[in-house]
Formats: sequence, structure tokens, C-alpha cells
Amino acid sequence: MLIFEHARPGRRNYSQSPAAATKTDGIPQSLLRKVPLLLPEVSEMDAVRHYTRLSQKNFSIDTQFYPLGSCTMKYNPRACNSLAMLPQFLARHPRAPESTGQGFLACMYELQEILKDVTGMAGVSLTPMAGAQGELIGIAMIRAYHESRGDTARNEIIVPDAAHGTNPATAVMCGYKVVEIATDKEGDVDMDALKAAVGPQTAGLMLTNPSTLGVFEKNVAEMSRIVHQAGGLLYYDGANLNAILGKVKPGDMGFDVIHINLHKTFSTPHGGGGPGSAPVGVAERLLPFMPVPVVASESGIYRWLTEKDIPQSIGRLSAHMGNAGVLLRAYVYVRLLGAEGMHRVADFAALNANYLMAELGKAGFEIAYPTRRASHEFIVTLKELKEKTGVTAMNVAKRLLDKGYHAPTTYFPLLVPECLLIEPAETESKETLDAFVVSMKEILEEAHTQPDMVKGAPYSTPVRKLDDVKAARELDLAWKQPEEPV
Amino acid sequence: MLIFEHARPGRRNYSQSPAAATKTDGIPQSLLRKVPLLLPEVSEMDAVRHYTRLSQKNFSIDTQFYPLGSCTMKYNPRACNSLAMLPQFLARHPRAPESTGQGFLACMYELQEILKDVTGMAGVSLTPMAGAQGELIGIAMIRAYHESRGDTARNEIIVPDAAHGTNPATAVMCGYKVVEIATDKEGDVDMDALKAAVGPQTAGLMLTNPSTLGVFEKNVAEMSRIVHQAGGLLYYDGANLNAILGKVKPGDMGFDVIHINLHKTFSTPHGGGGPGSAPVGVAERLLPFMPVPVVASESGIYRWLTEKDIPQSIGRLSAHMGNAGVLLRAYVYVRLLGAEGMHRVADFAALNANYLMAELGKAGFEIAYPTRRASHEFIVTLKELKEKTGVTAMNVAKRLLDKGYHAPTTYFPLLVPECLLIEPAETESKETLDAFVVSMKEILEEAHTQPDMVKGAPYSTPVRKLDDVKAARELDLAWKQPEEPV
Amino acid sequence: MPFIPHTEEDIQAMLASIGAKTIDDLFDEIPPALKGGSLKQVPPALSEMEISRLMLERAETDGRYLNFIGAGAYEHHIPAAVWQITTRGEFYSSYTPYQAEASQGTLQLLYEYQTMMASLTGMDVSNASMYDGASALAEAALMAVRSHKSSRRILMPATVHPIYRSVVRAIVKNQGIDVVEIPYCRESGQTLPESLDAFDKEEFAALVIPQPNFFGVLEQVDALTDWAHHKNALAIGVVNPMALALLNPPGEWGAKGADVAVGEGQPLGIPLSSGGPYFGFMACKQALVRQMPGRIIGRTTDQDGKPGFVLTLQAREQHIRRSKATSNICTNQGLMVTAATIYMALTGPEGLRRIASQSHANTLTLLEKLEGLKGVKRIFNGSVFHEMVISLPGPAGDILRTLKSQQILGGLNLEDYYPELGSAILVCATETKTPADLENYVGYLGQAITA
Amino acid sequence: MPFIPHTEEDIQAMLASIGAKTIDDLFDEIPPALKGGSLKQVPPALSEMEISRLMLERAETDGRYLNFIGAGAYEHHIPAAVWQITTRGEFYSSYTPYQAEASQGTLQLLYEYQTMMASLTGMDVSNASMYDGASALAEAALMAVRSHKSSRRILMPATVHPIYRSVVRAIVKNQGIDVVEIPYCRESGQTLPESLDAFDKEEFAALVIPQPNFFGVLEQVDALTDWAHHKNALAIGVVNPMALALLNPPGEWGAKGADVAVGEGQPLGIPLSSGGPYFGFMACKQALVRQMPGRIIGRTTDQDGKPGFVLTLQAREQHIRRSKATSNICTNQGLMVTAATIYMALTGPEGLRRIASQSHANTLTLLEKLEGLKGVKRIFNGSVFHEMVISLPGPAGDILRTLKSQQILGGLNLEDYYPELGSAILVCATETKTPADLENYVGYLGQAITA
Repeated sequence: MLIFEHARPGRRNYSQSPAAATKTDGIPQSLLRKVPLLLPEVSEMDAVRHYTRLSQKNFSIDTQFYPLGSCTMKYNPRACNSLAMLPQFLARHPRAPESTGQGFLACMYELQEILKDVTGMAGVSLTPMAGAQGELIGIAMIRAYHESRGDTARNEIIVPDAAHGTNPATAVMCGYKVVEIATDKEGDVDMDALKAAVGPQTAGLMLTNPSTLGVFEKNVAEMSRIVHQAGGLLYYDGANLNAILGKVKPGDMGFDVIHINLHKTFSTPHGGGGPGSAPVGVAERLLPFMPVPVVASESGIYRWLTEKDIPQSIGRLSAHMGNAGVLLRAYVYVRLLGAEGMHRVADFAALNANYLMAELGKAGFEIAYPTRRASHEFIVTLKELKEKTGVTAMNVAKRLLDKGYHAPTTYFPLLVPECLLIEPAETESKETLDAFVVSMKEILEEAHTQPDMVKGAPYSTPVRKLDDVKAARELDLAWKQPEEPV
Repeated sequence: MLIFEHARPGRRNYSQSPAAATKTDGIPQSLLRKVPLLLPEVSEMDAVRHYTRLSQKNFSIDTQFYPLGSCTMKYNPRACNSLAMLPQFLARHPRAPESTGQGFLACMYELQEILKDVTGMAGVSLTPMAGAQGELIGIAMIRAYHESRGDTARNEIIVPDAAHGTNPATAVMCGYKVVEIATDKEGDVDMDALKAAVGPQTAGLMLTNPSTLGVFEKNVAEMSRIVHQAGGLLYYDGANLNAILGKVKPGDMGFDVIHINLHKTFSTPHGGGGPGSAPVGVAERLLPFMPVPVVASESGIYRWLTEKDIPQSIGRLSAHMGNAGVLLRAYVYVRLLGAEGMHRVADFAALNANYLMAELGKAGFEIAYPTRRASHEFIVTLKELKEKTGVTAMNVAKRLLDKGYHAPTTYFPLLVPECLLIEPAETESKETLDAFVVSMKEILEEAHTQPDMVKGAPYSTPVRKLDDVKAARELDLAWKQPEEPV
Repeated sequence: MPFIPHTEEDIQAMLASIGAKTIDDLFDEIPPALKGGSLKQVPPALSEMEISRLMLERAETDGRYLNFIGAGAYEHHIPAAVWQITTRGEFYSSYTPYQAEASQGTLQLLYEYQTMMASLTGMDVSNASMYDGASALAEAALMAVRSHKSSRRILMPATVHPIYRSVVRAIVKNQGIDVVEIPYCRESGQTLPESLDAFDKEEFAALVIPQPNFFGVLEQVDALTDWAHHKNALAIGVVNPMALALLNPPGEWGAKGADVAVGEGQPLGIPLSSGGPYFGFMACKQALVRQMPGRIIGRTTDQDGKPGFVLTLQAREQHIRRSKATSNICTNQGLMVTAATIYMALTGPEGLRRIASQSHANTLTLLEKLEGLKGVKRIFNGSVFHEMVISLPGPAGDILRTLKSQQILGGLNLEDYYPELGSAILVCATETKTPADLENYVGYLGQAITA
Repeated sequence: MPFIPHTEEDIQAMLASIGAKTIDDLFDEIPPALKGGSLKQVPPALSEMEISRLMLERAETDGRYLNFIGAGAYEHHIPAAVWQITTRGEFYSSYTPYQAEASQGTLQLLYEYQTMMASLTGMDVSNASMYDGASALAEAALMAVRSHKSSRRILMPATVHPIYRSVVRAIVKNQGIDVVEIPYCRESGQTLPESLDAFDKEEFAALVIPQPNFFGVLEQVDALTDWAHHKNALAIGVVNPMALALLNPPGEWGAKGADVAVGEGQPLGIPLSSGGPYFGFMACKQALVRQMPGRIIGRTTDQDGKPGFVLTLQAREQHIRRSKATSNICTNQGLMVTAATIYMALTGPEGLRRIASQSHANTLTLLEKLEGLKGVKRIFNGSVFHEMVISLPGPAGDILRTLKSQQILGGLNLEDYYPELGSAILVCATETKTPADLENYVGYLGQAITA
């Protein structure tokens, strides 16, 4: 039932409604609203009950194992939430003077410094509000850099075929042509393809490392050399930073710019699809182009750097300074981890991924890159299973929901057929992984003995398999009041 | 799975663990713990996940209609929770000086004044921590009153047979004999029985009005006259105060002492079985015996009254001043209601109860007192249904769980066979009541057509019908570590 | 090892299964030369107790002020239920609802949100949110260019929030899109329809129309919308959603209604929180739905015919369409939209109307009182919603600092954005301000300007 | 009409179904003379926004202090997860789990709680909680009298919390039960086993044994327990549960172990909150389980053989047994126990041990520093856990007031409770105190005593 279906005309929630205003004559009649406002008329209790019950229809980290490759679904510490929501932090207006936000700005400044250290970069700006916006900003800086040197013929960005869709989409948004290069059998970028692709037209290369295939690009130093030699810059997509946190710094690999998905590596909540946050880090030569604002510390006083301080800045990308509350959560998280804890993130993310890969291999699943170490994630391909039984990766994913697990990422990266991209994250225990393997084995068995049952999954979720095609064909994007009142 | 079964030896939650102490030599060896401490060794995420999932196995007001007679399960406004949990309120030590608690004490003082007004009493003490403790304190004051007058022969408390079990149990705890009197066919106390029971041995009468039969004792004024004439005092059990809030004041009915269940009438949360809170109100003559502390206001400064101020006080009943945080929640609630809102509580509690009684009557259910108005609750008796189909009140209650409703109170009061005591509370909407009637009708139909199915209910809850007898015979009250580690 | 559940025994058993000796072996494909993660700027771990104390102290350093700043972020009361429900683990810690059957909570809520926003803006459809108001406006500009085909120019009034204008420029410039500014009227503070005559010869993909505008002033939206349509440009409304409880929504502007409505969703239950996370909203006419970026939820049925909700029109999105996507956007601001949806359900239409009209009334009351102060003047004569520009008889910066010492944030100093206005501040009084608050403000301002 | 969902239409339809004209008609059985509910002391309704502002201002009035008071309520860090989960609607707004199938969340949690408390106290079984520590002690006394049959006397050391002693007296006196006090040793602050010789001729139902006692001092629990058993009395331990992470639990005291353990559960994750709600705990030997008041949860199976949990041994309780019940208790402190259970799961055995030992270490460190101040002395030489009595060289009340002006609550003034100790205060330093906090305390105290 929709919230609108709980509503009745004239029902009101009095506690949330101020007294009627006496002065309403300030707005010309012609500008006043005449059409009805379709918000639900419900009591406070009915709203609370409705949304509490809705919440229970979600899978989440707080209730299920969520081995969703490329998304880094790790535990979101509850302290990060409550400390970012201290009343004074919540009440602070974004345009309040800096002198009224020294506590907040201290956290932001320290977070910048920590992220610089972790990534090996010379500067960090916290403003990007999501990974894709971090990419946009990063590529815009690359463009600004080339333009500042009068190097305006560079109009191509190179992207491996295993990359996230955001990479090519971002390059286009920055006015670039996309050159896609292939992956070799081992899961690395095809070096010959890279060499063939670079040239005076190359503005840069966007790379995710470890890649979305779950392996570390062994030739990254060589790639850096090739691209830099051609005059291009290297962009590091931080989606998989969790795999190498405290092990390898992107700056040391030769990258010029990076975005860091705080909602992955730094455990800020995914929130059912956001808010994210993706600070960008830059090497020395890109410092003049950083987006504003950036926090500076001057004799113990914190202040925002603006266009006045960074005149070549690519500008502002959000109305204020990005997702401040998310940044506070990340700050609390890094302080809880500390240096030692940060080293261990990658250790145990890798241990969990390699263990789960080994165990699933032993259980009879085909590993896409069996000769490679898993990074923090790895790929299982069900090509053969599908050929033998008709059961697809999607069927297995849905059947996992019945077993109480969120599904792994399916059909990404696109180049591995019938793939499941599995990322357990470091916060899961061995028992959880073992229980997951048991369920995966059961499904494998079911696929062979009762394939139709598996294809019909899920059975235990609030709804069964939903009709996507109907959704797209018969668009129903907003509820309409029935002609007869309910 | 129990939290202990998620545990592994050596697992730790580092963020919740201070550094090891360097000074531990202050405790003699002989007094140190030698036996192991069986707390679960789990990660923070596993604890969060375990208890979040456990919570989802509960019915609650925030998720279900809860027509539980005599419990007044109304909406618990979320603001009451968050405002009682403001950091300064939470951090305040109970023995901190009064000067550091003037904000808190202002709320307590105003709550006292409001409760005096609502009950028509001369004084209120906020200390009792639950209804049964309120009763204990009330009867102790009656006893102290008689004793202060040298009237020590009074050794009986009269209690109607429809009363809550706490009433007779309390009287005994205060050293009284209990005299139970009968109920007449209309659901009122049998006046002849009362007359026969009173005498020089009568210390007092405990009365719930409206009674647990869901009707208003019409003869309450006469009862008051009879008991007072015999030298006894009148105790008002506030369990059903919600039915008359703002309509009739217990003081005006002649009661000398009253307890008020804040967790019912004033909407503080039931919390899965507590904390409750039950301030006591007293008439003039019992003022000298009030439990301490009580809040006083002296030229705008608030302070606690102690034994020094009330030397004949029956004393202290809690280590500090009762359930302060619950009292804060009640204070916020009364301010949100205001005087007008408080009048309306009884109006709509009565409207919902009488409507539901009428509709269930029309649907074919037998109403226990069909000639009477319902107070805020009423009784359905399934005696005939049981005779015809074998389906009991308990079966119907369990079947309601399958329909998504909490069950009404069953088998209470004891004098009505196969009874369901139904209290919808004022915060439920007509649609919810209508949907409940539909489900009740379905169950009635099912009882006639598929009685065994109804007897097997519930089917959709996390567990099916539980074996109470086994639980009591083969007592298993604490988990034991298996010999072999799990 | 905070948040790592592994016991020593677990580690050994796992390594044995993998066939590795140490955890370091798992990183043996990384060239040794690259390794070396020593972290000098990262302090040692704090316990939760320690970081809690630190954050509490920092929050207390920042204090609490009586706030009269608006300028795109507005202080409204947020019902306690909103965030108590929003931060439930099932909303807070869930991912994007790609697995629809395991995400019906989020999906249904987003469908309800889309319904509410479509009604609030008077549009046919809404997406499931954008990053913030400024970036939503930039995406609307890109959308207009995509759908227009022949023009890559956007007309932008100078009454649009100055930072929104910067953000639009930063986002669209690399695609060769021009943003052309329209000057405002110094008397009314509006974008006069007459001022558009200057642009009558050129082609534009869209005209942006703020309502209320950055000065708090109400624009002549009907005439502006009709002009855009007459020019075959899209009309993009950039609106305060709270104001729409009182104001004619973009879908009703002019003869045909605006084509796209965007704005900052923060007033709908999102705390000020130093500027974020907030959420942008975007709604449009049905005809444009396939050009709309961001996630969109559709209602459909499951295989038993039961209604359910899914992400739909994903073919527009980057994870399917890659370099041909409508936008690179992936994340939205789901959790913020969760809060906003609950906020709108808790206030309902009448509650929202009253919050808006009390904000309006407070601002008018404050204005009256301020005009009683010597040297304080309202700068523009256009009608306002809940914000206004006033000129001060002394340096705005100094006066605001004096107010701050009384725990009052008196407004936004406009000197950086509109130096031509002299010593001017933008002041907002929402429903949160009591009569005593307004008196305090006026009293202390009176002292500050004579000091 | 806050929290009333009825529309005018609903009201009319409902009255029509009932056959009543007005809502007032529904009250027609109430004698008119009794009616008249005008409420003069109840102010008009506030909106949530208004009450929020009021409460925020009152909370700020009360401020925040650096607190060194213990005396039965102890400041410990509470992990954020504890109350975020505890206040989830499903725990917060559910009733007593009488309908077991619809309450497995609460029931399983309580079973886990019973397991934890039984282990912490070294007892066989625990109930599901009592109101608070003081009333739990009173109930233990009643339980002892019930099981003893021939004596109605309880031996109570003067080292037991003075208010606990008052509460016990208030609760048991009407049942003709005597509470007999044992004096304490002025040197050690303990209840000396020798002092019991004076009572060797009399019969007692129970001896109460505090650990640590009100002075923070550790008692000679083994000897005291053995004396009680030698006298055929029950040994009732009244203990701080946090201390039990380090200390030998009551179940291990003496040759046979104490019979009942009670105490205040507040240190386990419950905020100080001006004194409540807290929760009392009670655990006992198996043989006494049927004498134990309060709710008890048992594990059983459902009709499919699946494990599940129910309220058990209800035949002891008032709603079944009425005047013959073991107690009149009905409500427990379920929500507080929810928090405590989550707290213990989050800290685990090692975390709890460290919190206890850091509290102990901080108190010892503070003591050392205090003894460096002229005129400040430790009064008792018995070992302490995390609290101690010190004597001051001037009036305690004045000195504490001076400290308060520095935002420090320096301890509890003992003059009302133990006037024989002179100017003495009870001071506690838990794990929440940093070295700097301890320095501040000592520094300001030094100034206060020389002022």
C-alpha cells in the first residue's frame, strides 16, 4: 500500500503544523498556487508505521551479507552517524562565518591531510559529491592543465573495456572522445593496444587498479610511462581503493589525479543509493586547477580557499562545499581506524576475497581468472552452468536472496559472460563466508536437479521476480489520484 | 541463532575497548575473578546485525495495530524520545547539584502540576517506577495514614474480582488481607457485596474505573460514600485513565490516592516490557505521607523536597527519583497535547472503542456487556464459538497474528469466559479499525469452515505456536557453552 | 584491528585454504617497487570513546546561533520521526536498489517521492534525485541542449543564485555550451520580461527562471515562460520546493507550463549541516522523460501479478550506455530523499502550506520592523517569499560581526556577489523564528548600526 | 487534535454506526455531577517545533560538567550502536511479550541477557530485570524471608548505599520485616567479619553483602558469605556489574557461593539521565528460581520443533496468582535491558574487563595525585574498585561549589549520610577520564582548598 492510499482528505498531523499565518498578503494573487498539492494526508503514527514497515522490506548491511562486487559494502560504524549528527554540526549554516565553524573545519582539514597521505597526492579537495562527480572534476582538471599549456589538440581519453560506465560517460561530458582498449587473457590491460592508442591526441588514461576484474594491473608502472611519455595524464578511479589501502599509494604508481569513493573505502553509508562523496587528489602539477573550496590552516585558524586563492581553479561543483555530513562520517571512520587499522583494511579485504575465491573454486564454481590473486573481489563465471542447465547468473543471484544473502554484482564487467563479481569486504567473518559457500553449493546442486525452481527465484522476498520490461514499456512513474476517492 | 553462537574465542571489538590499564594492582588477588566471563566475542557489525534482525521479529506499535486491552497501546511520539535524549539530559548525574538541573527540574515541576490538575489531586510525587510500584506506594500511604491516627485495627483491602492481579498482590505486600467482591451482571461492582464487606477492619478499596470490563462504574459516588463512611480510603488504579482523561477527575469521584500509568495514558513507550512510570497523586489528607523526592518551586528556583521537608513520608522507593527519562517523555507529550488535546484523548479513545464494539457486534461477535457503553475498551466473549467449533479465544488471538495484527488481551478479566479484551486507543484511524473487523470476520468464517486450520495458527510468524508447558517443565533459562566449541 | 572480526585461528585456516603463507603473499602480484604504504599523517587509532569526546568538543566549539541566513539553505523544523526512521539500518546501510526484490522499501519510497515532487512542481514526472540544487540546474541545462539539437546556449538571469551560475558554467563549459546572463532590474530585483528583448534575435536551448530568485524576490514567471516557448527554448524553473506550497508551480507557468523544474531539496527535512549532504530534485514534462538524467523508479508487477517497483529506463544510464549515456551520474542522494519523503508525509499539504506561510509572514513582519530602523532600507520593491535584501547604513561586514557577538547570524553579506548594491545583506526568517527572535534581531541590529 | 487521525467524515460515520449523536453521548453513563474536566494548569498545545526549542533551551541551561560523582550511578562510554538499535520502533514501541510468537525479538534478547547476567554474577539463573538496584535489593530481602520460613530479619551492613537501605526499609516494613544494621570499620571502611559476632545469637533470613561497598571499598566477601551460610541465612550480594568483570562474582564467594545477586544495571550502557530509567538485576541459585520475582524467559520449541522463547514460570506472578504471587511486580525495565544486552555484546568479555580496569587505574592514579594535596587524605585503607572517600581540609560543600564554578562536579558530599566522617566526599573516576581530566580535577581542587 502506498502512503497516498493511507490518506484521507482533511486528515492532519497537528504537531507538525504551525498556527495559520496572519500575514499572507505579500504574494500577488497571480503567483499563488491554484492546483492541488498531492501530498498524503496522514497521521504521524500512520507515516511512522508506513515507513518503518517499508524499511523492513530492504536488504542492508545491518541485516544481511552483501557481497556486491565493486561496491565495497562494509560495516558503517554507528558512531560515524551519531557524531556527524551532533546538534551543533547539524544546525550550522553553510554560509555561517568560518569563525563559527572552527571545530567542523578542523575535521575537514585533517581529513584532507589524511587523504593526501593515503593516496600519495599533493593536494585534496573534498567537494565532489559522488564518484561520477569526482571523475568529472578530475578529467576537467586534466583538460584545464592541457589548455593552460596551450596543448589544445588533445581530444581523447583512453579507457579500458573493463572500466565502469561512468569513465567513458565522464570523458564525453568533458568534451572528449573515448578510446576503448582491450583486456588480455590474464585480465590485464592489453599493452599493445595501449601503445597503439596513445599519441599526441591523448589527453589521458582512466584506470581502475585493481581493475573491475578483481586483479591488480601488474604493468601499471609501464602504462604510466607510456601515457606520460605521450604527454597524457593518468586518472585513478578510486572505486577499488579498498583493495590497496595502506599497501600502495596511487601517487607512487604514477597517477596525476584520483577520486576516492568515501562511501566505499571510508565506509560512509550507501543510503539506498547515496549520498556518496568522492574527494579528488592531485599531483603537484594539477594543484593550480583544484576545485574550490579547499580548507586551509593558517596559524591554527581554518578558512576556505576560494577562487581568489586558486585563480586557475576549474571552479565550483556544488552550491556549498559538497557533502559535509558525509565527510564528517569519513573523518570519524579514519580516526577510528588509525594508521594501523588503515593498513589492515586491505589485508583483510584481500584475505576474505582470496579465501572466498578458493572455497568457491573448491565447491565447483568456475573462477574467471584462476591464476591470479583476487584483489578485494573476484569473478565467477557461470557460462558453463548456463549451457548445461539453462540457469543464468541472474537466476543464481535471485536464488541467493532466498538464502538470505544479497546478490553479488551480475553481468559486470561486461566482458566476462554470466559473471558474478563478488566482494566480501574485510568486515565479514569467516563463518559468514563459510555459510555463503554452503548456500552457493546448494544452489549449484539445485541448478542441476531442479533448474526450473532456481529460475523461478526469488520466493521469500516481499515480491517475486519483477517485470522490468513492463516497467519500461508502460511507464508508471507517479501515483495518480483515482477518479473516485479511495 | 543466539549471539553466543556468532562468537569465536579471541574475537574482539577494538573500537569499544580502551587500552589495557597499567595499574591493576589495587585489588587483592583473592578478590579477583577466576571463572570465565561468558559474554559473546563478536565484531561490532555482527552485534549490530544480530540485534537489528532480532528487532524485526517483534510486533510493535510502530509496525502493527495493537488492540491490547488494558495496555493502551497508542502512538509514542518520536519527539518525546529525541527530546528526552538530548545530550545534556542524558549526561546529567542524579546526584549533581540542583543548580545544574534547573532545566530538567522545571520540566518535572510542571509535570507534577499538570498531573495534579488532570487527576484533581492535591499533591503528586513522580518517583514510582511502574504501576505496581505506584500501587505499593499508594497502599503504603493509606496504611501510614491510618497508623498516624492510631487506627491500627484496619487490616483489609477490598478489591473487585475484575481487578488487575497487581491489586491483591500489592495489598498483601503492604501487609493487608484481601477481600474480593463480586461483579454484577451489568459489569458494575455488586453494591450489596461492597456493603457487606466494609467495616471497621476496612483500610481501603482499590478500584479501577472504568473497570477492566470496559465499563464505567456508575455507582462510584455511592461506593466512595460507603467506604469513607466506614473509615476506609479509596485507591484509584489509573490503568484506565485514558478513557476519562479530561472528562472526569478521579479526585472529583472521591478518590484519596491514585497512580497514573504514564506508559499508558501519557504515551511513554512500553519498550518490550518497561520501563514504566507511575506517579502517585494524593488528596489533602495524604499529603504528609508522600514518597520523596518531590520537586518544589521556590521563587523560581527548583529543588527536591526530602525527608527533612516531609518528615512523615513513607520514604524512598527508588535509588534516585524514579524513571526521570520516562517522565521527560511524558512531559513532552503533555505539552504537545495541551489542554485541548488532553480532552480529546478520551473522546477519541471512546469513539474508537464504541465503534469497534458496534462493528464487531454487527459482524457476529458476542459482546460481553452489550447494553453498556464501551469505555476505551470492551470485551468480546467467544464462549459460544468455542462450544460450536472448538476454536478458543487463544486460537483467534494467534490467528490474528497471521493477519498482521497483535492479539487483544485474552482470558482477562478472569470472570468472562473465552474473552478478548479489545482496546484500540485514540491514535488509530477508522480504516485500520475497519480492516481489523474484516480480518475478524474472516477468522469467524474460518472457525466455522476450517476450525483445525485456525487452531494451528499462527503460520506466518518467525516461529509457530510455542510449547509453554515444556518451557516450564524443562527449564532452560540460560545458554550454556557446549562442551565442544561450536 | 577495529572492525576486523578475524581471530588468529581464522587467519591461519583461511591462508591454508588459499595456499598462502602470510597475508602479505596475497599482494605478491604488486610490483615491490610500488609498495610502501607508510602513513605519516594518519594518527593512531582512537577508541569510539575518544573520538566521541573529540567530536563533542569540536561541536561545542562551533556553538549554536540564532540564524537569519538563507541564501539557498534554509532552517526549518525537522520532525523527530524523520531522521529516526531515515537512519534505520535498512535505509542507511542498503545499496542502490539494483536487486529490486530485495529493495522494495527503498524503491517504493522513491516512487512515492517522485509522486510528491511531480505534484509539488506541477510536472508529470520526477527522477529519484540529483546531487544538489546547483548541479541539478547544470544537468537541466545539458538536458535542454540535448533535446534542442540546434542551440548550445543557455539564458541565465543574474537573479539566479551566483554559485549555481558558477556551478553550471563549470559543468557545461567543456561541452562548448555558452551561458548568457540577463541583467536584473535594480528597482524590483526581478528579471524583467522587457530585458529579454535584447536576446530576441538569438537562438537559445533554454531560459532559466528562478522562483523565488536569489534576492528572495518573486519573478514574473508566466511572461518569462511564454517568452521561452515563443523562442522555441525550454523553460527551466529553478525553485524552492517549500515556496511551492504557496506559489504556482512551474508546470503551471504561462500558457504551457515550464518544461523542467529543478531545485535544492534541502528545505524538505534536511539539516543545514554546513552545506550537505542535501539533494537536488528534477522534474519534467512527460515528453522529456527519456532525456532526464538520474535514476527513475517505475511501478510494475511481479510474476504473481502483485505490484512492485523497479529502477526503470536504465538504458539512458552510464552503466548500460557508457559513453552515450544522458549523463555520467550514478549515485543519487537516496538517504536524503528518504528523509524528504518522510518529511512531506509528516507535514502533509496543509502542514507544508502553513510552514511556508509562517515563513513568509515572519519575513514580512521582520521587514516592517527593520524599516523602522534609521538607515535600514529594503533595496528591491518586488514581492518576496521568505527572504529579502536590505541595505545597511554602515559596512555590512562589521555590522554582521557585531551581531555575531550576540549569537546572531544576521544574514549573508552580498558584497562579493553584487558589489553594485553597496552595503547590502540577504536576510531570511523562516517559521522557526518566534516574535521574540525577531525583536532580538531588530534590537541588536539597531545597536550595531549606531555603534 | 495532535495524534488523532479522525476526519469529520470519519467521526460522523462512526457515530452513525454506534447509534450516537455526538461523542459526548458516549459518556452518558458517567453521572453528570462527576463530569467537568476543565484543566487550568495545562497550557495550550505546542507544536513539535515549539516544544523542541523549549527543551533544547532547558537542556542547554543544565549544561555539561566534568563529572567525578559516582555513588551508585556511573559515567561510562556508551557505544553509539546501543541506543540507535534500542530505540528502533520494534523494541521501543512493543509491549510485554505475552504473545510469544509475535515477540521473538524481545524474548530472545532477554534470554541472552539472562545468560550474560548469570555468567557475570556467577549464578545459575537471572530474571529479566527489576525496576532498579535499590528495589531489587528489597525484593531479594522479601525472597529471603519467603524461603527462610522462620526469620523475618535481614542483616544489613552500614556500608550498603544509604538510599538502598532506605528503600529496603520502606518496602519491607509493612510486612513486619526488620532490617538490622551492622556498623562498619572506621579504618578499613569494610564490614568486618568480626563485627558479626554480635549477631551470632540471633536468627536471620539473610545477610546483605555489598561489593564494592558504598565507599568504593572491597569487602571480605568470602568470610561474610560463609558466616551467613553458617547461620543458615541466605547471602545476598549487592554488586556493581562492571566491577564483576574484574572481581570474583557472588556465585563464587566463600565455600558455597552467595545465594542471590542483585544490583544496579546502569553501568552497562545506560545513560546517567538524572537517575533513570535504569534497571535492577537479580540472579540466584537454581534452587531459588521459583522464589524469584519478576519475569523469566525460557527456551522451548514450537510445534515444528524449531527453538523459540517464551515467558515462563508465570504461575509465580500476580496476573495468575494474584494475592499469592511472589511479588506484585508486573513491569520490568525491558528497554534498558535491551540496551544493556547490546552493550555487553559490543564490549565483550575483554572490552568489559578493560573498561573496568581502566576505571580502577584512573581512580588509583587520581588518589595518588590527591594525596599530594595538603590536607587531602584518603579516609579508609581498604582496597577500592573505582571510587573512594577522601577527607578535605575545609567544608566539603563550599569546596564542591568552587569546583562546580570550574565546570567540575567533584564528588558526593557525605555529610548527610555519614556525618561522623567530617568533611568527606566520595569520588569516582571511570574510564571516561583522561590524564588531563585528572590533572584538571587535582589542580582546581588544590585551588579550592587554599581559597
